[in-house]
Amino acid sequence: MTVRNIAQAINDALDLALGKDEAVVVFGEDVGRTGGVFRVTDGLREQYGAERVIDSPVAESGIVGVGFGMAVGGLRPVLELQFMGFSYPAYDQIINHVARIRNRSRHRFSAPLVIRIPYGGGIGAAEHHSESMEAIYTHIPGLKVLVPSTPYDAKGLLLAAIEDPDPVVYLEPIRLYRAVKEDVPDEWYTLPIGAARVEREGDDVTLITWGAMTKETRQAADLLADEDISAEVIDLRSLVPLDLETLVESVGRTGRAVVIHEAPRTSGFGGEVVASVQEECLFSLASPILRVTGWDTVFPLKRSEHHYLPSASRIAAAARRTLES
Amino acid sequence: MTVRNIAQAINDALDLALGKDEAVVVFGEDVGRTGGVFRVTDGLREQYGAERVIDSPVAESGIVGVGFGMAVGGLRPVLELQFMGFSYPAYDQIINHVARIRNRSRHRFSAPLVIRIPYGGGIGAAEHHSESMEAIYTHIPGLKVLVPSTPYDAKGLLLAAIEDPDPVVYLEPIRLYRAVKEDVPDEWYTLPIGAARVEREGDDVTLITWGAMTKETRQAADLLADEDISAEVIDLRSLVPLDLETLVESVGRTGRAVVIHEAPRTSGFGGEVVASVQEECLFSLASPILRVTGWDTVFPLKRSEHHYLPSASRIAAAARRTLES
Amino acid sequence: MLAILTPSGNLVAPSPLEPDVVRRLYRAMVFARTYDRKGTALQKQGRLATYASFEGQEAAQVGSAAALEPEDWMVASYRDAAAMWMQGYPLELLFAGRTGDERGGSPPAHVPVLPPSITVGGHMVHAVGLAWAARLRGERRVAITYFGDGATSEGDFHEAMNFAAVFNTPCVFFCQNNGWAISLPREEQTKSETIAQKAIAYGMPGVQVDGNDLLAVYAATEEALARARANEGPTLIEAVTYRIGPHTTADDPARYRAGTLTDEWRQRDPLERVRLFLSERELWTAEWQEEIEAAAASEIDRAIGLAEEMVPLGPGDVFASMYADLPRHLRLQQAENMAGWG
Amino acid sequence: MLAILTPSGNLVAPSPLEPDVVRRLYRAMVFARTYDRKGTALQKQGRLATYASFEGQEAAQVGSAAALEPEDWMVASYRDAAAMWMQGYPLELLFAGRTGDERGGSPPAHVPVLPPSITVGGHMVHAVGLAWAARLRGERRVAITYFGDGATSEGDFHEAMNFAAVFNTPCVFFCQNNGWAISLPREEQTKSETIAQKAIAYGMPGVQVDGNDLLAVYAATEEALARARANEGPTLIEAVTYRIGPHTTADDPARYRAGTLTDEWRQRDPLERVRLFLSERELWTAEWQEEIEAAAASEIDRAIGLAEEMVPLGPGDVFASMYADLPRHLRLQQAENMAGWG
Ligand SMILES: Cc1ncc(C[n+]2csc(CCOP(=O)(O)OP(=O)(O)O)c2C)c(N)n1
Ligand SMILES: Cc1ncc(C[n+]2csc(CCOP(=O)(O)OP(=O)(O)O)c2C)c(N)n1
Ligand SMILES: [Mg+2]
Ligand SMILES: [Mg+2]
Repeated sequence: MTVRNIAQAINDALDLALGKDEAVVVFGEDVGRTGGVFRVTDGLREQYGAERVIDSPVAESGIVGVGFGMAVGGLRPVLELQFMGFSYPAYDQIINHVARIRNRSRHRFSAPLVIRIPYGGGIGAAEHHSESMEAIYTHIPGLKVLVPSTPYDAKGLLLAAIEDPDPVVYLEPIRLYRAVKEDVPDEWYTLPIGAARVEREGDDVTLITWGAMTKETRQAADLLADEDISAEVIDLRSLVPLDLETLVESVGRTGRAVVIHEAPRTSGFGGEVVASVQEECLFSLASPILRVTGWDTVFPLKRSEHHYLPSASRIAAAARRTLES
Repeated sequence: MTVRNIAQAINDALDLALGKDEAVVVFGEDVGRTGGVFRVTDGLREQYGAERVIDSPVAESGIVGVGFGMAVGGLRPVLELQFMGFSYPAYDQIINHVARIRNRSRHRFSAPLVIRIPYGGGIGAAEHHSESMEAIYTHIPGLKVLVPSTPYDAKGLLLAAIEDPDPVVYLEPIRLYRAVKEDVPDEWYTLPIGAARVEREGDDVTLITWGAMTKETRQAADLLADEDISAEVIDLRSLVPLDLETLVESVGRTGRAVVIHEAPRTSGFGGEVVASVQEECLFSLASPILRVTGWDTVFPLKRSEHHYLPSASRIAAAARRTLES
Repeated sequence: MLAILTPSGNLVAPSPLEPDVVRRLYRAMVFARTYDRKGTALQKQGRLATYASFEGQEAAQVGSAAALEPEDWMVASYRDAAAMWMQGYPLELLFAGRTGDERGGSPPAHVPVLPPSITVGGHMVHAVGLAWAARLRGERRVAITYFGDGATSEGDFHEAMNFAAVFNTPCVFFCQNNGWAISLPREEQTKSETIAQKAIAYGMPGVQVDGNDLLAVYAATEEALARARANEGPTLIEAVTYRIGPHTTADDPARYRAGTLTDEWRQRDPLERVRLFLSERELWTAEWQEEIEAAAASEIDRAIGLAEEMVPLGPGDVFASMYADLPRHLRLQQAENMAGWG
Repeated sequence: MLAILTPSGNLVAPSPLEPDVVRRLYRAMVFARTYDRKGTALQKQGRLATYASFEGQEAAQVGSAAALEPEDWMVASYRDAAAMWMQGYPLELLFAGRTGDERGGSPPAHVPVLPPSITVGGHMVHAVGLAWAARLRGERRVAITYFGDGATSEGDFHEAMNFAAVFNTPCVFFCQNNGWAISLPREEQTKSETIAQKAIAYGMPGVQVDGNDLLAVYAATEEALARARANEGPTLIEAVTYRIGPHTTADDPARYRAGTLTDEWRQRDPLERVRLFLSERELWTAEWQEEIEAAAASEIDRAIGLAEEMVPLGPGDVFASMYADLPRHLRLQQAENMAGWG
């Protein structure tokens, strides 16, 4: 056990994977010499060499497309796209090739690779550095989409993703990289893909979220607790596949739910969660399922971030609203 | 008035727009000499010249990025991406530039352009030629997303899109191009953006759809009518902005709804519709809102298309299910 | 432009191949043409979905593929059936794909050929990754990728070329410049005088070759492969050829090009010059021609038969290859699809 | 490599500019450097968000922008504040953008400069479209786009270059090859010996110029602009320069490059050689230097003041520029945001 933050837990997972399996390579812009813009890959090039921890030219489609070829050819690439706002040039490769080769070839070929993408706002970064566009990845059949929010989950899910025979998009909440620390086992362990985590139990309302918004959601649960409202907090961890059973069990019990995400509301993943949950639990619902999300706007620059990011009080207000009916 | 199919109605709209406004240019792969792979731009190059109806090299990101520059520079480009499956290389330009320049520059610059994208399956085409990925465009703040399903709407919405001061993604249902004919006025007219059309009134259940699936949905309504079930059919026409009032009015009345789309289910636009409608109408709902959608799979090739595309009987079955509770 | 065999069948440089090998490759080209014409015919009968003819490009595909080792990776496009077949892709699977059956994309385990790319431009980077993986894994094999003149305009072409050169991956970029990208002529696709010179942008050698000259294509490819195998880096080859037929069976070339141009190119037919070469050496007779055409036709019929007799995929098969293990939501959807709707 | 003014201040070719103009541009470079150092300092004080220094690149930006007409379009990146300022972008808006205020992206109506591009590679195509629009609308203006060596690896660079050449759009591609893309050295960005030679792939002229040589940069840009204006097509200019500072204030160059390299480049400082040139001609004195530095500092302070005094945007402003007319759902969201939460 070592106390690690999320960045360190991911670094540790990559270190173990590179050490264990010669097929693993780490490939992306600035991942080598400088250890990544968030230092997540720090020290790996020194340890495993420039042949396996590879600094790429600035070309995201190329990173994913070449990584795809590597994976089909027998490697296990862990690719990094520097920010979600720069992942879009690779969208074509991801949807048209990475996610399809198994089906296109009826299992003859596959692309077991991981695409790591830092995402989310709240650090006062420049334009395009604060996006939360997970929904566009969850809509691609053939992918799995993971979003850890704790160091323990980050390591266990990344190792599971690397072991997984299919491509995984692995989203890293930027503003949590160094915000949470906890004891993380030093050895190899994996967490099941597709299992949500009940982060806090409660009876009155279910708060459903993932990634960076777990923090504000927990804070909202605290605010509610002060008013004797008992909120259950669920961290999805895996968006695809979605652990619908855990959600249905919880909402079936509480009869009230709020889904929280940082992405714009329209066609965000929250819509999927609401639609799936109401299908199973409609008659247990005492109130509409509400969404607290980013606005349908561009993520603002530093000075207006607080006007955009869902806050604990906004989440708590929505939870209270579900309790009004 | 002239009887036109959808392809002809679009051609007519482009013809009028090119004729009326010198700033309008049509730009895309094969739109000129050969009139587009669906012949939608047939004859326009002959009439307006190669300077305004422009055959592009094979480069989708370039088409949209250059089109963006044209629009900022004072033109009104109508861009064509040949199939939705080939629109992804342009996703970065669309989300990071087209949809953002107005906000980035606080109204100083804008990109009034239209991106036409044929979409949807059912014509036995090759891989990537049958996609319905409207959801990934509806999730981009700053865009409008339209999907006509009739010749009249196709013309009126396209002209509205060309007049619109903001960028519009205009999706053309491939298998309806020549499947529907109707009288279409010869003169310039526009339809409001953001208004759904109640295609058929009914009391028992609301069927909500758009684009190509309007056909199967109508057929389902016929099947239901045979069983004395009165289905209201709503064609959204505009996904963003969404005409929530019309939906809420209808579902509030029928208490039952099915959302139908061809795209994969997970994070499809259906989730958005369900989430928004239940928020407004929960207490009027007599049954969960169901979704009949494409599967969370790759759209299959010709011989298996019928195993994928939502059929009238599948839609009708879902509608019946909503009536069971 | 590298040329060895003139349209009249004369050598302007020594042949890189023994006459009997040329004879074997001629047979392969005849096979390819027979297959191609059959493809168009079958589509007209409604037995295939859209078909993309490669008539006129047989030397480019057969000559280049002939230079490969059996374990070399091939990443090609919708118009490259002859090259894929040369590298071991079963004919019946090529047909199956064209009928609209996913199993057409599943070659046997020993065939190192990816299913054909339908997107233009996106597949070249894959060859870079495959070549790279081979080198890292200590395999001797290299990768070749086939693409058209139109594909060179896509950003992914650029990224593929750049990555290949920067990382010195053992691969060969084989461009069939067939004059057209659907309706866009090569001259409007790019203003560079040749496609080959695009290699200069990446510090990579580029070579332009008469793509209708079997021997020149073979020689250029073989040299590029040798460089790749010796870890001397990638090469871009531009094979100048012509698409005699329509873009696909859904296309009408009369809308955008003069028939006279096509007629001119027919004079530079890739098969005829080899026939003259063989004939000169008494390695060709009309009887033999009939014989190989008949053999091709019957082998092709056999393959069509196999493709058409495949038991149709069922409603569950849409899901069957989406993941190694189907997640729960897909298992539920699969069950729902298999149950059907009254 | 085109060079006119050597590091020791000597002309190796005739100056394209009169000495008094050189003096004016020297003053602009001093201004730019003062601005740049202030930017870094302000960021360290927490008054700016991440700042991207362009120290060492002043000649490239000032020399090229000096060749523009006031109505020419400019499409530049996060590191091109000096060029943008030269073309009329108000200093206080450059600062405002850096504080994290959207209004920094909104230049006055007569300033034909787009807000800086933060994505690498995506903006060059915009210049192609702007140039094209200008031509179609019968305007005389042309477009210039600024980008780095790293940006040339993106697919969009390729598509921009290709479209520009094919459609002969009146624009200039101005690459500041500053040796690095964050931590990746130019040699690993691409294997082409020069960036300039990439133009060959598009049938476009490409010229390499000493990017620290104000006069050479001016001459090369002016010639390219003249070609564009005469409808003779686009040009690629590679200005060879060096990023003296870190990539941004968030970067630590010690992790990936030797300080000695940076020291070497300091010897080729773009300002010093012009100072020597002017001094030789008695157009420079230490007092004047002090005077222009002081004037720069006070103008820069004024601009910072303006930027920092801007009334902060409110909760409704997040929505205010999303569309020309806010659709209903955004009006509702805006109202909700303005109402706040207890
Ligand atoms: C990304 C993408 N854009 C557009 C298309 C539509 N399309 C199919 S083939 C083709 C032309 C390709 O030309 P070229 O690369 O020269 O190959 P050829 O067909 O001549 O063999 C186009 C534009 C596509 N398949 N993929
Ligand atoms: C599409 C995209 N990918 C990655 C990044 C992250 N990034 C910012 S600057 C940079 C390096 C760019 O290098 P270069 O083009 O040489 O410009 P310079 O910073 O040296 O001026 C990278 C990779 C980005 N901004 N956009
Ligand atoms: Mg071609
Ligand atoms: Mg640089």
